[in-house]
Amino acid sequence: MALAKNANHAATAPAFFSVWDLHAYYGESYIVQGVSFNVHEGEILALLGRNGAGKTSTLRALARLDDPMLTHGEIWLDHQNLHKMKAHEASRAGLALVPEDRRIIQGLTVEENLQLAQIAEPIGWSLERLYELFPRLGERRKQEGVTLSGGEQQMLAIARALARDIKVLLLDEPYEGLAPVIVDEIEKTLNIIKAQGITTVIVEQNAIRALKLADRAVILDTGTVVFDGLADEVLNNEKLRAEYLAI
Amino acid sequence: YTNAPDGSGVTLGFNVPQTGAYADEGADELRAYHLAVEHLNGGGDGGMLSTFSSKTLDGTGILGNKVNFVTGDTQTKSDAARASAKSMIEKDGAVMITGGSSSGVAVAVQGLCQEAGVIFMAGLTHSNDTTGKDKKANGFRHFFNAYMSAAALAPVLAKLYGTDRNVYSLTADYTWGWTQQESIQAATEAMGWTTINDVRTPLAATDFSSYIAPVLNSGADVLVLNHYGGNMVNSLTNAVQFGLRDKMVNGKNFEIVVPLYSELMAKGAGANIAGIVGSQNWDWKLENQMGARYTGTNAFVQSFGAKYGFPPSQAAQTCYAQTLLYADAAQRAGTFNPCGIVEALEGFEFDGLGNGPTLYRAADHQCFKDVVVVRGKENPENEFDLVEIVEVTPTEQVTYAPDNPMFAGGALGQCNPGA
Amino acid sequence: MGILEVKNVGKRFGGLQALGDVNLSIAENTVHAIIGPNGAGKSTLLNVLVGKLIPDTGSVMFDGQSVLGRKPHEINQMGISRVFQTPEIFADLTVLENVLIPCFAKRDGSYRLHALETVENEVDINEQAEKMLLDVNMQDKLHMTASSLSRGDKRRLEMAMCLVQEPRLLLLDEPTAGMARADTNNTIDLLKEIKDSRDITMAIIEHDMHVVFSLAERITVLAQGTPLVEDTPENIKGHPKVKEAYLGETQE
Amino acid sequence: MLGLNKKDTKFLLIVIALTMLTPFLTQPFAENSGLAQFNAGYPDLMQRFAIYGIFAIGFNILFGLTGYLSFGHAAFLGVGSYSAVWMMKLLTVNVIPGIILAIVVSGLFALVIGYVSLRRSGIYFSILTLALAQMSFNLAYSVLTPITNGETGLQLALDDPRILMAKNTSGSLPTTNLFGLSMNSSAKWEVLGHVFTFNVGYYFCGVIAVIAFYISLRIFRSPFGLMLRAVKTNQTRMSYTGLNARPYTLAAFVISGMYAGLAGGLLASMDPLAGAERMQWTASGEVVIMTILGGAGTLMGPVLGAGFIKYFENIFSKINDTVLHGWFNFLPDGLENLLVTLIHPFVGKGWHLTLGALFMLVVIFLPGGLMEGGQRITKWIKNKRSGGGDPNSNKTHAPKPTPHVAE
Amino acid sequence: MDTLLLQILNGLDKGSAYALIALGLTLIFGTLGVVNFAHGALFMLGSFCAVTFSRLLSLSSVKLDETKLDFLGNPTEIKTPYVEAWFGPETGAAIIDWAVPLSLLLAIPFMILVGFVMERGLIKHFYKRPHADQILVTFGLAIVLQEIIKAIFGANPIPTPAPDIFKGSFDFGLALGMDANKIIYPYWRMVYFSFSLVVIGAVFSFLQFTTFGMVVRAGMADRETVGLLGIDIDKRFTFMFGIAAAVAGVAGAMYTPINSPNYHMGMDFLVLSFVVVVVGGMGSLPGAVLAGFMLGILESFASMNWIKDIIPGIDQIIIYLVAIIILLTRPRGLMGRKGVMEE
Ligand SMILES: Nc1ncnc2c1ncn2[C@@H]1O[C@H](COP(=O)(O)OP(=O)(O)OP(=O)(O)O)[C@@H](O)[C@H]1O
Ligand SMILES: Nc1ncnc2c1ncn2[C@@H]1O[C@H](COP(=O)(O)OP(=O)(O)OP(=O)(O)O)[C@@H](O)[C@H]1O
Ligand SMILES: CC(C)C[C@H](N)C(=O)O
Ligand SMILES: [Mg+2]
Ligand SMILES: [Mg+2]
Repeated sequence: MALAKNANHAATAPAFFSVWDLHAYYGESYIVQGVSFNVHEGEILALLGRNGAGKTSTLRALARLDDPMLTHGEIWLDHQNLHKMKAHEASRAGLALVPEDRRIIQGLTVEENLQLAQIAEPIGWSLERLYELFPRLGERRKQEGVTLSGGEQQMLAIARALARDIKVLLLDEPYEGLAPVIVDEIEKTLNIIKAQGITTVIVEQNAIRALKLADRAVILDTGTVVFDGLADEVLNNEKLRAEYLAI
Repeated sequence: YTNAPDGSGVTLGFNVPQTGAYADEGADELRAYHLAVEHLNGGGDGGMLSTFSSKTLDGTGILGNKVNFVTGDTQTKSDAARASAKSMIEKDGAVMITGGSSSGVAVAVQGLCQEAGVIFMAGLTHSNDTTGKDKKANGFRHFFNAYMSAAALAPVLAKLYGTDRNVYSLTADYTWGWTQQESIQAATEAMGWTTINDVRTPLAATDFSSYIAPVLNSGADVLVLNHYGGNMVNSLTNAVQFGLRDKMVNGKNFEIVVPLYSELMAKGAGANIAGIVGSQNWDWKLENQMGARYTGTNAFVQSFGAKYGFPPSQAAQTCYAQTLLYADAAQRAGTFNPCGIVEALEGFEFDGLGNGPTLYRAADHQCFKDVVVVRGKENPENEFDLVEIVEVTPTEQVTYAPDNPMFAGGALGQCNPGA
Repeated sequence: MGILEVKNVGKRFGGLQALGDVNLSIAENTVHAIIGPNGAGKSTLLNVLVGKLIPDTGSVMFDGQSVLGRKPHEINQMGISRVFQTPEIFADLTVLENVLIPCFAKRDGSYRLHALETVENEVDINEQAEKMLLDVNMQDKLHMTASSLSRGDKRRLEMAMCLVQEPRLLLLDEPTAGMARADTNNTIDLLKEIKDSRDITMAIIEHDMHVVFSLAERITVLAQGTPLVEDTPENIKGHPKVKEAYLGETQE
Repeated sequence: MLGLNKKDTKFLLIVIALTMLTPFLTQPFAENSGLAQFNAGYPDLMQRFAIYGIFAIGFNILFGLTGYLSFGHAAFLGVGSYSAVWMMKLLTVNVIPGIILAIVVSGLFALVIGYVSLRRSGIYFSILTLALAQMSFNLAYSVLTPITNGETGLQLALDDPRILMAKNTSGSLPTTNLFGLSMNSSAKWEVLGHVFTFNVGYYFCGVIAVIAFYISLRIFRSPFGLMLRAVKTNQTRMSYTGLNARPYTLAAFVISGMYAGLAGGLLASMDPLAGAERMQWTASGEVVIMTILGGAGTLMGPVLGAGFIKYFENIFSKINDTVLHGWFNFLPDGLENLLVTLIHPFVGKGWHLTLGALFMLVVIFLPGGLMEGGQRITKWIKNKRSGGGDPNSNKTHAPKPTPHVAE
Repeated sequence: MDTLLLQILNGLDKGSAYALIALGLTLIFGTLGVVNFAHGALFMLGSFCAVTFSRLLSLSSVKLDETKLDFLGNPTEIKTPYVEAWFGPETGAAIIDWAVPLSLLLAIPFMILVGFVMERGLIKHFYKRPHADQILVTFGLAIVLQEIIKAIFGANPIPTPAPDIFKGSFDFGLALGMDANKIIYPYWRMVYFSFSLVVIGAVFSFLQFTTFGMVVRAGMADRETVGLLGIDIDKRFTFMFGIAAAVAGVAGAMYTPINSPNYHMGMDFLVLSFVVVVVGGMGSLPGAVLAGFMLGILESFASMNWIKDIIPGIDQIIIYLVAIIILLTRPRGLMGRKGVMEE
């Protein structure tokens, strides 16, 4: 699908968050096979694709985790080159990932999970403010994080990202397992975050919702970008929706 | 017979601990073996060859065969020692195995040699069992044993500390410890002491404080430590730490006795051994201090000291002597056949190997000779001068009948020449 | 009398009443959905059913027998299988082996010392497993290590492991969460087909209303540890309380 | 053949061939060459290769498959040895009854210890097994001396009853045998300066080792083996799949305990002595290390690991300075002495140092143990032969399928 | 009564050694999750810091005395330690006398360095590897360290006495109004006990009153996520290793007057320290300390004569027996946390 593969690449001035030609491997498995996109400050980008398309792998590579290993490519965030950094350095540079399996830390209470995010500079929202946003977490602050219900864990994972002062938020399936009312809540939160100028990349199986929220969309298939354009374009393009998203 | 030399040389197996707690002792044994081989092959200054009462050895090897040797590591474990000895016999063709630094190992390897049909010349082994219930026709022990230590010590102890004493003893909980304790109890009780308690301590113990703490409270005025090696170093150090030696009990000075001494232990225990009495098989100062009866001592000390820079330990002396004795026996027997050697050694009387006149008794293959009673020096002049000789107990006093109950059970069996 | 009868079940965690007083009856050969806000106690209820938790009060009868006090493997052998909210699979084994194990468990019971047989030679069981994997569309991943599957695939694998046991009661805790739409639809079809082709009762927890309304014959809404309403899907959809507590405004 | 597929049959045949040819393989150097020191083809060591191979294979059934790390397996080896020696003292020096008793007693002992320690998992299990084994060791060393003969170890004696045998009057001990075939009898074959020893005891152990290997191969390929691997990866899922993990792990524990007992019985049959050190934690640690060193969870790995360690223990510890000088005496004196000084710390009394350093090197560079080393070499050779494929040729967007377990 | 008190006292100082070793071990093993078979070797290295330090202090200038001959007939050497030459014989002798406590000056920085190097150079690569691999590599390291010490210092124990003023023992019995010699207790052991309390207190307060402990625990549970939160967990792990090595080291250095150090003393303590940590419960510092003291005291009780008369050999197995009983009744030891090293 030649559809404007690098459409916005040539587009405007150097983007705020720009990813260029990423290649990444799990051991010998070649999973991310040349992914590029640009996001402007304060934009929401939806990163979509089938199961196994490589969305999670792309996010993990962006967050500079060890697996998959990035063998080639550049990641620029606000003039800093993340591709040379380790995960903790990338985090300090203003990048946050809410991982797909939430990764609440065993043995730590809800509050400790949040405090942990506020040890390294730069620090974002205060605990009070986070509890205001997610009152359920406030009620359960002394409970061990991993015994929370699935949805509560998801809230905690997002809260933990906001506890840091971030420029880019990477969300891996944030709506998964959440009650529709909560999804509404989170969507509102994401809009608040956006209003504060934070840039967001969201991976979501609930494509319609994600596309409605997002400004732009990138679709991945077998590790490569097959579409890059405006979110509305996807919503309006039946063929594209059918072929890659089955919606 | 097994591993008959083919004329080009004869191989001896030196099986000593090279790893583990006794590695230093093993290293000293090896030094002595090296020296013995050198002397047998006509190298060096000849060492005790010239003082040895039997004059068959002339520096041309044994029966015209150049002496070769292989070394192995017993790890002070019966299993490993046997494996090592087996490889010497099966792979290297050794006709004699010697060495070791514990009775468990000695008994195990002696048994092996008996079955394989080679001679075993024990190194350090002090348990009564080695030439008692576990004696074997193919095995010989030059070192003294627990009974002899006790027999030698008892009169000296009586002289030093009187005949009215109450003993508390700590005993390492294994074969050697038990025979040592049994022997010393019998010997001291015979001269009037009473044993008020004997406590078995685990061999693996490193801190003996909980065994030592109750001693003062028990009414005892002598503590006997039937410990060896690391056990002894630690228990003695602990006892001194608790200040036992500064105490008065029953109106007498509290005393500590360590029946079996060794140079390396003395070194390990440092200043703690000052004034503590024990026995030794031999001491390098013997000839100088006790006269020409112990001829050979100086020759050996010179020879060893010149080569290595420090005086030999009793372990070294025993191993050196055992090698010469074997060589001489072969020479006299005119064969390496174990049965010939056994015949030549049984009842063999000799002198000039540093211990004074000595007998290899036919009934149990145990050597009988004088026993040295020593005491830790208060102010050692140098690092080699750790003990002083208190007395030498003559052979007669330490000799026992072959059927002494402490040595009963087991049979020598017949010499086994193997294949 | 339903095949599963839950009576007055309550469970506390410290100061939190996770399950208040739950009464639930599931009729044989129906699909029963349990929905409710996050933290309502849905997973806790399933945990009680499979023996992972012991309730403080109440009773649970499956097919006339109590499940309380039985070990998880005994409960499974009674015919209850469960798909977990976070996939529980044999991560170090291959996809095929993951499915072989429940096949053996079904045939041989909870323990058998079959040390001198050979897995390869168990033709029936291999066929059964491969057929199952074909049904969930994973036939080309048979020899991959399960841990290297993507998340959606892990869920499908776990579902295959449960289905291949042909349980009488299948408990599904958010089976399609994180699944791509296409696979969600496939899963719905698969579950429908299974429901139609054999005797099986299903209890399904799901936040995806599309799945719930496509499959469920009855729905229980749980909130704060107690059932709010139980009704048919049509009635639930319009129920104002449910809307407020759970469904919210926007619906696709 | 024998219920194995083609590949495994081939594998088994290779193992049989290796076992039978061991007297040649371990004796690569001519008798008079300086390297003869490195020959390992004498009966005792070959027997040990086979016996410790069995021990490690058995251990691997527990550890490699279920992941339960027992730190007390030497206790079973020790119990096996004691049983066998007692059999030889009481009944006959024919090895069969001794070995059978060894297997039975150690199996029962493993049943008890396993039953207790398998109530816990992970490190708690390891420490339970360690504690139970250390207790056995300490008691065998002291209080149980009437049964174990303490530190010296249990040996045969002339006056043992041996009721199934004629009264011994020869004054020497009977040798262990298999219906009259003495374990220590050997045939030697001299050819081209090489001496090869074919020892009855070795072949006896070898045949048993092959059988033990075959059984373990069958277990690995069996549904039972699959269940054991399931235990290792996810016990929760296992119980929700209707399987009771306890009997599976207990069975694995008992089977591997019986392997250990068999090894102990064989040790005693080759050399009728049973020492308490065989039960010490260091001995248990040794089999753990053999297994990891060779490659836990692989079939051949543990055997390789066992051979590796026993080889070092017996060959490297015997290299002394005299031997070193012998090797290098063709060099000028200065160089000779330099080389000897350099090598000296690593051989003879320094053999532990070499072993320790090698442990580190192997785990650091070969995470899968020696087996991985072997695989890398094979792969490298294959690659070379196929003209070296382009490493980037793998463009598929999919994880690699895993090879079948335990190749 | 007095024997009981006596054995409690004995147990306390044996316990303090166990507790200190277990404390260091649990930082690495219970907290970082690395099965460190080299921990005993670290303890041993600490001891040899004391040996080395006292040897350094005794470095001497050598003069030959022609009037006295040694056993080979060579002139004897007369040695004067440099410290005595520099500080005068009295102060010099006092410094040498205080070698063991002073050796902490060497032991602490040296052991921290050893910890750093060990973690950076070796352990770092093993966090993700199976425990079995960790065992093998650290066991290999322990052997290597041990053999190096053996090559330098030999296999024999090396006497390393306490300062003179701590020689002898204090008579508690007398102080409590009993007869003399009822309850005596060596001074140095009191020093060791107090020292261990100080070290334990210091480590506790460091981990308790800073977030350090929490971060490391989190890092052990999930390194990746902690990294995502901007924390450089590697550095903290290294630091933790340094502390653990230092704790082991000072425990070893101060222990030398109690038992002369030798190269394999680490192995002797190794098994025991693992037992102590596990009985205390994985991941729990108080558990390790509690278990250390408890096992120390029980071991002392078991060595009392009347108990040994009832159950022969009980002192040989008491620790293991207690460990088994505790592990069977309390699934995670005394105070263990859930999920730590249970698979
Ligand atoms: N640890 C791993 N090792 C090997 N392969 C992996 C690993 N993790 C993922 N993969 C493979 O990489 C591919 C992409 O996986 P990824 O998790 O990135 O997909 P995804 O787009 O996030 O899918 P999903 O929607 O199911 O979460 C898949 O084929 C998967 O099997
Ligand atoms: N082991 C536990 N200890 C303490 N509280 C717990 C424990 N397990 C669950 N809870 C609490 O019980 C409540 C119910 O949890 P449960 O997992 O059943 O919710 P759920 O209905 O499945 O929610 P979701 O849809 O988010 O998965 C939650 O508030 C949770 O925090
Ligand atoms: C080496 C000997 C003198 C003492 C030793 N412990 C023994 O068993 O005999
Ligand atoms: Mg994903
Ligand atoms: Mg849930």
